[in-house]
Amino acid sequence: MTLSLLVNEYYEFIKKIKDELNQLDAAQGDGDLGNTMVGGAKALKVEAENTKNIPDWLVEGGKAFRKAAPSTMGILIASAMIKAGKQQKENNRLEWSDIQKTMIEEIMKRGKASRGDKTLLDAFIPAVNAFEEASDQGVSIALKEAASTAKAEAEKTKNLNAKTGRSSWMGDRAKGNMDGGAWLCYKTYQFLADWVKYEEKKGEKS
Amino acid sequence: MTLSLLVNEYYEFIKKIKDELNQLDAAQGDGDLGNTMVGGAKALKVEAENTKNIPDWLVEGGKAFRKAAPSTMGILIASAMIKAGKQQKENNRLEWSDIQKTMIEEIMKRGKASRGDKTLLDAFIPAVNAFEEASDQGVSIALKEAASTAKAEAEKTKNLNAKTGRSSWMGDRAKGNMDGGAWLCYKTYQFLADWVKYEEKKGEKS
Amino acid sequence: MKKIMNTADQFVDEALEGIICTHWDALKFTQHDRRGVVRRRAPAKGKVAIATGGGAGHLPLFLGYVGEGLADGVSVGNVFTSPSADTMYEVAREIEGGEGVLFLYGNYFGDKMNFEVAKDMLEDEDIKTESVIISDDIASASRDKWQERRGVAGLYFAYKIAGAAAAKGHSLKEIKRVTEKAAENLATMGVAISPCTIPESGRSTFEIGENEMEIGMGIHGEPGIERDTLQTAREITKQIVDRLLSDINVRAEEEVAVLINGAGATPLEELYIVANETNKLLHSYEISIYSMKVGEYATSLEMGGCSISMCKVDEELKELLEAGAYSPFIRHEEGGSK
Amino acid sequence: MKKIMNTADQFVDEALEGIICTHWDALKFTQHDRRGVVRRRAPAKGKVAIATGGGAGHLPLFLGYVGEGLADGVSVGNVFTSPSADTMYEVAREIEGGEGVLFLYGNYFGDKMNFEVAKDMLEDEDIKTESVIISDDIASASRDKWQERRGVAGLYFAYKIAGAAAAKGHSLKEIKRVTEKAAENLATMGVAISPCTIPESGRSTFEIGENEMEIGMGIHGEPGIERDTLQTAREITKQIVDRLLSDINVRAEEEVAVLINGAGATPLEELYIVANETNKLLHSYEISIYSMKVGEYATSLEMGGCSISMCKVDEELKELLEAGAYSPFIRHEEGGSK
Ligand SMILES: Nc1ncnc2c1ncn2[C@@H]1O[C@H](COP(=O)(O)OP(=O)(O)O)[C@@H](O)[C@H]1O
Ligand SMILES: Nc1ncnc2c1ncn2[C@@H]1O[C@H](COP(=O)(O)OP(=O)(O)O)[C@@H](O)[C@H]1O
Ligand SMILES: [Mg+2]
Ligand SMILES: [Mg+2]
Ligand SMILES: [Mg+2]
Ligand SMILES: [Mg+2]
Repeated sequence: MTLSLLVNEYYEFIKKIKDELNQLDAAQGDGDLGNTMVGGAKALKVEAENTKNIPDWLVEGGKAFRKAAPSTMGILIASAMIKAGKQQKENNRLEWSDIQKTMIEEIMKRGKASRGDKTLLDAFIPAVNAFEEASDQGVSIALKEAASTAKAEAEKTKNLNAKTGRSSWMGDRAKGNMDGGAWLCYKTYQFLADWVKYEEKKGEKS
Repeated sequence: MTLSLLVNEYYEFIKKIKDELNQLDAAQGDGDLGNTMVGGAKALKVEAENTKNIPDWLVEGGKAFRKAAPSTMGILIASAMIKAGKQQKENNRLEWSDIQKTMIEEIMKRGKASRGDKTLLDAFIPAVNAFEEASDQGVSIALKEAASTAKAEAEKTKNLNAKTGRSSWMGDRAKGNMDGGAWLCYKTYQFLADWVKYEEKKGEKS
Repeated sequence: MKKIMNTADQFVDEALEGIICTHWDALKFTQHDRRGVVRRRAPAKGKVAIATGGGAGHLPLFLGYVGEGLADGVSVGNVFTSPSADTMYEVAREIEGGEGVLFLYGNYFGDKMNFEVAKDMLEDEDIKTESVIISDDIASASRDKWQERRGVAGLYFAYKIAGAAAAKGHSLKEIKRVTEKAAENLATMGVAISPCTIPESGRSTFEIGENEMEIGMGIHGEPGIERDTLQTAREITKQIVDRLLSDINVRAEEEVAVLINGAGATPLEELYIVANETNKLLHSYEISIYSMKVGEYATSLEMGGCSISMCKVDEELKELLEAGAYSPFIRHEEGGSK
Repeated sequence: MKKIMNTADQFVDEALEGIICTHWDALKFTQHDRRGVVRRRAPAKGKVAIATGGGAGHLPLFLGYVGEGLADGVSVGNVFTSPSADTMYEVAREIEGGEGVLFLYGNYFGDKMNFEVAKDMLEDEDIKTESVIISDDIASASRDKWQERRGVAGLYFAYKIAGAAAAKGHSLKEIKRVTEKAAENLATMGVAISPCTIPESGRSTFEIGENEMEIGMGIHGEPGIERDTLQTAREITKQIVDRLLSDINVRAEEEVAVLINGAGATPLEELYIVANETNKLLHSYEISIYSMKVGEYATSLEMGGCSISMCKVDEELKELLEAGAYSPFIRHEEGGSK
């Protein structure tokens, strides 16, 4: 099943960027963001093998992520996935744009942060906007746009003071460091864009 | 007073060999023999200023040594001094040969060690014998003989296994190291020999 | 990394197993989750249940505070990482005895969000919950933003007070009120001289020079307020105590409960040297010492350093601090202030 | 050398001052000597008085064992150095209550000779004394020469047993007999992974490679029996436990009291991992665990490592181990084996 393949690829991808994420987190947090994501992605992979559709996977995967890697990022991603999955189940349809927007809402509700606080939201919010704007050009282009926006915005977090999370205790000293969560957001969009492009190519060939 | 001058000199002398003693003790014990002797010699110096004769100084100095530096060497020297001092007071005469022999007896009684166990006794016992044998040639020569005997015997402790004290726990590994207490014994006789020689010279000159 | 352990993966699970096999008469795992530990006699019938939790590596925090006159259950995360909301939910379910659950923990984002998710899960089942979050590390934010501070060794006082109030049969609302009063009058600051290594990652929490110390460093190596050459116990104590007193606004004739906490590697001898300096300094300020605790209350594995905590006390807090408290790790005799 | 202290010279005196100002309700200095500490309610009227002593740097050893159901007084030396015979004499004089004094301490030459001199001084005043010297470190001599061994963490059991026997009003002779029985059935072995530094000299007790451990090392850095690459907690535990069991000759169905002791810097988490392995191993041998204590009982400042002690127990020893014991550092509830 495609979901299972995709999530498996994502797990492999996360393992490759684990050290990079740990290092970004170490500069202003506790250096475990990569570990969190490896643990979480592994749980997501297992759940993808056990669930039949995306909404179910969002809910069950979220729960599994939460158990496997309950750090700040872990509980935020998990809560966001569960919320988005439940909503999709209720609505009985799969809407990528809604999923992303619900995730952002839930992350903001749980984490009480907003754009500019030096979190993954600084990349996620503009990325979703870019995705929306480009979505009439197809999911491949939309993801590409989201990724390049997320990248640019993640890099801009270097200039910010953290207002939440561990790094907020660093005060001015967090300045100059890029937020690991924002970078993870870029990396994830990039991964998805590459995957879709690759799938499309495979489709053209066959 | 001569005693006070002598003990003051001894204190200065001990400070100079402190590190050497610590190092010898460190190789097979706990490396504090030099500290013990500095603390003890300082106490002896203070008591020498406060007491009027050698037997009193032996008793009061021993007690002060015991309080100031109560390690193995400290309590042995202190007990030996107190015993010798009390005996001299009872006998009402000052007999260097007796003092040394009484000290050896008391050390053996307290420490339950004998010659060959790799302790200061390995230098002290033969040194006192040498002192005795040469004593008819005058105290200067007798001390010189004692010192050279103590030196040779201290060096021989390298070949011994320790049977008592901290170093006994080292088993075979103590072999090759010279016993610090035995070396201290040589150094002390050497110091006394030098002092007497210097005093004699002063005497000749004046 | 030098640790007496089997594998880093099993570090926390095996330590917990060791705790339960040693203290089986006082503690047990929750039924479905071996990261949850509750009092042997759970649920807490006829009284409010107190649940705590946090990352491993801080013993006796958090698990050591499960006992009579203290907390009823604890969720244990990986080293320096929040436990999961699911474990928190399990623990609360098992200790809850009809009077509601107080979540009492230190202010870290991961823990807070997980406890909030657990709260939502319990509310879905009509279990009443409240939270009190301890934020006593004055190095991490200024007094006007005290609720953003990190939670550190001052947690001791919060457990003691909430636990005593619960044991006396007070209501959830009342326990929350009095514990929050203590929380607001609580201040801690630490000094670190050597880091610890996290077993899972092999990473040192910080780097520090052979002759340096960092004042205000947190219990996971969070940056402090000043790095300096190592000072004397007297100077360190003065620096910390003066800041604590001004933070919680203690004046001559007022009364404080004091806690001198070792970070892990620091010998008790050194903690008592700090206790001695603290005692002399407070006397010189004519501030009364209601009680003085010295020992390891919130550690960071083998980190070197210590912290001083102070809680400004009134009659109400003193009455609760005097109550008996008994866990396999923490003991306070009924009636004693010591 | 990184220490939280004022001057090395004052290290011990200030630590003692801190202990007395913190625990003034339980402990006091002897009248003439601030290296002697006795129970507040000394002399020990109507019972045998127990005096102990040794070098500083091992807290809770030795001072921490002064309390109810434990020792009555202690003499404190410089770090890792014997106290003086004079202090021992002062302490004994102040605690002695007509039934004689038991000197109970660990087997080190300096301490032994000083205690013997103190004994002579007391006998001159017709105060009855006896000595029991604990020598439990099986790495330091073979079983046939067990009385030549060093005294280490097994002292815990000796204090507990002698203290309980004294509290029950037993005679000096009887206390000596039962404590010696425990001493003979006692075995300890440790492992060290990092040294400590002696404040007075700035000297490290030993050197050890980044990936090495030494099995059998003493609490002053005395050489052990084997230097090896760091092994797992399971392997270390098996090595130590097997040697202990054969040393005190414990077989299936027999019963032991166990103590897992931290050397100073080793986190409680790691001690409980060792406790877990010990528990599993003894179960696999079908040896009963009468009691299991885990924590710091005899440290070496900030040394890294731990030791395991075992005491083979019979009904008589168990009854004494079950008695209550209460000091500011050590607590054992009446009736409990834990
Ligand atoms: N309140 C918040 N809202 C949204 N994201 C946050 C918040 N706090 C932190 N983050 C994100 O979480 C990342 C750190 O995640 P993680 O390493 O799991 O946290 P921790 O180890 O502190 O629990 C940060 O880089 C940031 O992007
Ligand atoms: N039983 C003994 N009898 C005589 N001398 C001894 C005995 N044990 C040790 N010594 C001497 O004491 C010296 C060590 O003294 P010191 O450093 O004060 O001991 P420690 O530090 O072990 O208490 C040894 O080098 C040895 O010469
Ligand atoms: Mg992190
Ligand atoms: Mg020595
Ligand atoms: Mg974390
Ligand atoms: Mg010594």
